[in-house]
Amino acid sequence: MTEIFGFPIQALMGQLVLGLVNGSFYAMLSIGLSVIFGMLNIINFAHGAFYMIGAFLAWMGLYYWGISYWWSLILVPLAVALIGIAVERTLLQWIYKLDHLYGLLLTFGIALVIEGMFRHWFGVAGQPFDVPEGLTGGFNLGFMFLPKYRAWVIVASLTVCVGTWFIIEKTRLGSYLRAATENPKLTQAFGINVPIMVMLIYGLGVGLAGFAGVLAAPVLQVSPLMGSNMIIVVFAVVVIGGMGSIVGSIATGLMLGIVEAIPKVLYPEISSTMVFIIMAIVLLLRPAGLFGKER
Amino acid sequence: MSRRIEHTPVEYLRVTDLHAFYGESHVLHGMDFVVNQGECVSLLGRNGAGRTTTMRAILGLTGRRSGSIMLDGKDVIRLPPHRIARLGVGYCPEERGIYSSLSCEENLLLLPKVASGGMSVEEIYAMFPNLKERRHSQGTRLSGGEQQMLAMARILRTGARLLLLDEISEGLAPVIVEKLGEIIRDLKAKGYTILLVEQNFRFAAPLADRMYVVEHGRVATEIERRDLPSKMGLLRDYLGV
Amino acid sequence: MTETFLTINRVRIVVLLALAMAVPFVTYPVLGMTVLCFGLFACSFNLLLGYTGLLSFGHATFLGTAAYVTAHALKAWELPTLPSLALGAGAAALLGAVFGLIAIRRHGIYFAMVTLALAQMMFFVFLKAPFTGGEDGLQGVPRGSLFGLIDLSDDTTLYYVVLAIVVFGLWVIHRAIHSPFGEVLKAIRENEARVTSLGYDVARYKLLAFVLSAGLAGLAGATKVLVFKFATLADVHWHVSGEVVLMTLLGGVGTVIGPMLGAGVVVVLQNELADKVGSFVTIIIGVIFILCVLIFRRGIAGELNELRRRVLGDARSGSADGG
Amino acid sequence: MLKGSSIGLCVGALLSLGTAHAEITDGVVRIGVLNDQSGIYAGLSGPGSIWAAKKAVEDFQPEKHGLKVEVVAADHQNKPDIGSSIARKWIDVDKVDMIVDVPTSSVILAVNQVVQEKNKVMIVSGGGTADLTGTACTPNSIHWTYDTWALANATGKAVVKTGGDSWYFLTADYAFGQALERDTEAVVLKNGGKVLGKIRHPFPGTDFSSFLLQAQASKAKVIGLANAGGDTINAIKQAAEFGITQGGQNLAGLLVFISDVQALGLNAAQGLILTEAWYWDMTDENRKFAQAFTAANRGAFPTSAQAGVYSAVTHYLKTVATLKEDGDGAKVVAAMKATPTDDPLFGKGTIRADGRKIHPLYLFEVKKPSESKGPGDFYKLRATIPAEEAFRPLEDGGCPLVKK
Repeated sequence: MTEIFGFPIQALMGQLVLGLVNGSFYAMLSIGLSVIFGMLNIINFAHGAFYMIGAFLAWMGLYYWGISYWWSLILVPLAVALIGIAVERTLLQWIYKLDHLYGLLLTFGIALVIEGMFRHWFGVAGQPFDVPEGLTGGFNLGFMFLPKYRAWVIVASLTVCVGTWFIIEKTRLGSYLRAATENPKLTQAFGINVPIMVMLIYGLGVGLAGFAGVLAAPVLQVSPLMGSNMIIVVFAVVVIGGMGSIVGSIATGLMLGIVEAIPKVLYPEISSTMVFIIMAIVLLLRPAGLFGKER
Repeated sequence: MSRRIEHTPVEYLRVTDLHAFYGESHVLHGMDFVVNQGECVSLLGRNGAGRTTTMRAILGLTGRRSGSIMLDGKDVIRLPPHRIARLGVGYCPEERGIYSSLSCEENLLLLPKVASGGMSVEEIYAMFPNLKERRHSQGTRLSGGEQQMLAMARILRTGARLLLLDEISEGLAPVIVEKLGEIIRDLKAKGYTILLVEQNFRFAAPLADRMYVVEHGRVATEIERRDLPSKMGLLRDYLGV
Repeated sequence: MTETFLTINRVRIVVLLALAMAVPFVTYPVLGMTVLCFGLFACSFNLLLGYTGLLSFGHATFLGTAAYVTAHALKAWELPTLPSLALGAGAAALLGAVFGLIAIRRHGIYFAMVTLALAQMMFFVFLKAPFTGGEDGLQGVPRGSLFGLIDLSDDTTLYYVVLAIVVFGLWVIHRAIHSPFGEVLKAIRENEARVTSLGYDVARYKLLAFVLSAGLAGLAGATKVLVFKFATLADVHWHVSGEVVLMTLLGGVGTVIGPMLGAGVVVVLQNELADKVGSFVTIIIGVIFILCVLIFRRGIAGELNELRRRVLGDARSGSADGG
Repeated sequence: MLKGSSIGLCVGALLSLGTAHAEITDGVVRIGVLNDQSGIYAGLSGPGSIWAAKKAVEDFQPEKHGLKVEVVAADHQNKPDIGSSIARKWIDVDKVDMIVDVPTSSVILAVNQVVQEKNKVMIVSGGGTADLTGTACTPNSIHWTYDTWALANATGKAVVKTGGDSWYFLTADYAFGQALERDTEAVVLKNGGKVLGKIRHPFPGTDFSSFLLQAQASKAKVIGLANAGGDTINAIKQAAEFGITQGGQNLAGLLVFISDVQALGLNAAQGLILTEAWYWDMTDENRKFAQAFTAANRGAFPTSAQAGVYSAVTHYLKTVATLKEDGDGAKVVAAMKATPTDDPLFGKGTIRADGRKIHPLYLFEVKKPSESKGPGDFYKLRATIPAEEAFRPLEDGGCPLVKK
């Protein structure tokens, strides 16, 4: 009775907890992607690149300027948001009226350029980044050893996710954002400065990616390629959750992390393909994703 | 107050030689008209004549535009829509524009105040008790009439002095249409300047001080209210009613 | 549409063919063959994107599937060259039918995502399948000979064979888009609802277009095996699906010959820059992407069309959105 | 197979007919460094290998031998078709005589065909597929620094002998990962160890925690990482987080380079066991090379693959200078095989008939941060695998060049 498919329940529990950690990353990245899609009508392929920039800035902060991990957690997302805003002002704002395809291609190009520059400057081998003091070691949960840092990732990202949800769903600024997402032209005719909203949303979205990057730095290879490995999966999460749906992104991100954990025990080879299988099935059954409305 | 304005009309909105496009198609071909302060002016015309486009062009919501739009002495044709709105223009669009992702109250509170002198939320709820009852409902769950009231109510809160009302009576029950008429008369009395686009001639005629008949994207003729009885025949020809 | 420049009339065909025939005398034939293969691949992709309005984000699968099948047929079954090519293209078309049946009812970005998902699954299949050689690929595939007469091991000889295959592929595309079938496709791109209301079975037309496109992409992949003598996982990777979008966009979406030009630019850049700028290749390709989207949305062929239209003073329409 | 190689020979003969015998074609010896300059293998080969090749040419002082030598380089982006096209263009148009480095198995095998067909020379340093000296061996290729079989064998044998007799594998689900796993497992079993389990993870992977947890639960003494590059780095980083080493288990990296260790930092990498063919801090010559390398490569320390490029180019130039000929690749390779190698970095060695360069391998353990005396001081030597035991026995590879 303590086995499922021949695997001890305890091992499975451990996997589920770890899945939750991965899910937290998916959720944080997909929220940003999702709000950007909702507001800008752009599928932000450069999202992974901003995530990578976040991790790199954390490393650079520590290595060059002695900025601690904790300060990075605050400063880096702001810096990434500023970079994002600069990109939005100089490049993205010209293509809002065009088909989705162009936004996808433009941000794909931007991602290539950003990644290329980091490859050129820093090489691809990656940079060392240790788990911050105070978060080393771990908890013995009985069924598994949970590193403190992983626990921190869950807490931090859930806080950020819930915070983002709160801002968007429950505040006045959020009502502006929702209105501008639903009908940007009319909202602007009501006196709301939609172009600034758009800029802020892009900043917020990529800032979240930057935050995820800082969170990832101690556990993943800080390398220029880290973003492009991630982006396709996060993409799938957003599509499964329903484009533009915030709650959908959070829920799907977490859920997918957990669902992915199961094949990692049973048939590990397929674990990274799993997300696409789920995506195909979901799109066939619910074309607009689990939480989305077809537009 | 209204009497004083009647004697010395102060120009509030002047549209001169306004051309507007949607993508490749040229919709307005040189609109010319004036709305004076405190006046209620109606744009009449058949479907596709360019009345709604005129409103949207004033707010900068169409594609390319040319000509001039003087608002309270200032040319606004180069301004982005939100700056125009901030000069005191309230817009009630034909499709009502109630947001489904916002609750009734969020819809009401969405629009930023553009000037002092707007109605308070309490006053608005007093005027539209239905809205108060349903303030936590999702915007698009309201009935058609409620949505129309909400669309009206939210621009009254902002302090806008020029109201652009597009087909507000469309598809509503006669009782509600009557109620809307009262509201507009009330607003006029309060000194609001109103530009009204209406299909429903019976609704517009008693409210409007002057009317412009729009055809093929330009003003075909202007009719003062007092000339209305004598020009009904002409109007029928234009409107095809 | 935008086919005034490089419209297929006899004079231009002759000029273009003469240019293509001269390639082996100007540069080394393998580069020319690579351009031709990717060009056909991009043209097949454009049949979907440019003429039917469907963005497939998994087109590499058809290229790669055909490559694997052809390579296997040549190497393991020792089939003659032409049947092997046909087998590869046929397999791609078959897979296209399966993909199409699943994806065709979705629109826009969702269609792209379904094709991406299916392509990723196929990637997994090829990774695990015993006959593909994992990431090492199927190497050392013999080119064989044509009808047992013409030995294809010489690059220049092979170049003309590849040219013939690609011209055949382009001819198929040309016939398709100028047939009543093609007219319906274009109408679907413009306004699907209207085509449905006229009583056409839109899904069937889309499916046919998808199968045709997959088959031609497969033909390109199969031909590529002859050129390089191997088939590897790189051909089924989603990066290739992304590259073909770049080629098509760069060349001109919805133009007959544009994607070929785009493929030429991308392939030549990738090969020629590789030993000149080192790690800058990605940055340069990224910048081209950005410029394409921001400034040259019509692509090379589209911009040339526009230029020609301006020079000839034929300002029928189409200048407004630029100015 | 026979047909293919005879065609290759004919083409080669035709090519060499066109040029005069026993002379340097077009007067210049051209060396092409073909590798990954921006992708996952750029750290272990990349720009550092180009530098090493140029340094080898400089140190060789070609003018003293009456040679003119040029080095060209290209980024194959880990795509076989690009690698193959570049190789063809280099040989046909740019008159390149020898191609060196070439990481990524699929590119190696693709370029291998081209080089054989055109009868030039390929010396692989950055890549590891043992097939190059096995079923895919040609008279035109040499495998210089390491291969998957050698690393697997060295690490597996040495670790089992020092008490690490129960293994759990984390394997990249790719041919090279499977080869590493297969060869290590064979050696572990042969030496009396046992394998408690294995996991094939997708490539590339980012999250290894789940697999590490399973490895941890297996209680195996050694967790063998049969993967490379970013995967290995991520796995090691996360293993440190889960306290795998503190828990008494050892990590053995089956394909780890010093660039990976540098990327990890000693905090995360300490205790890792790995095999390398070369380490900078072993001889004065090595240290001198490393000093110049580090200064020219933004503080990176030379990997064994990069040192191997230096060594390979040196031996190639020596041979060409003696032969006074570079056009006939098979002839050059035959001469290289016939002459013992001797260079400042790899010392004395030989090249076998199957193209395998033979030298000792070293089993290292990554130091604790407290043991490290400065930048780059990463390894302590645990064992030396003598040259004669380091590589797959000649007769086991199945290379057609080797007569049974």
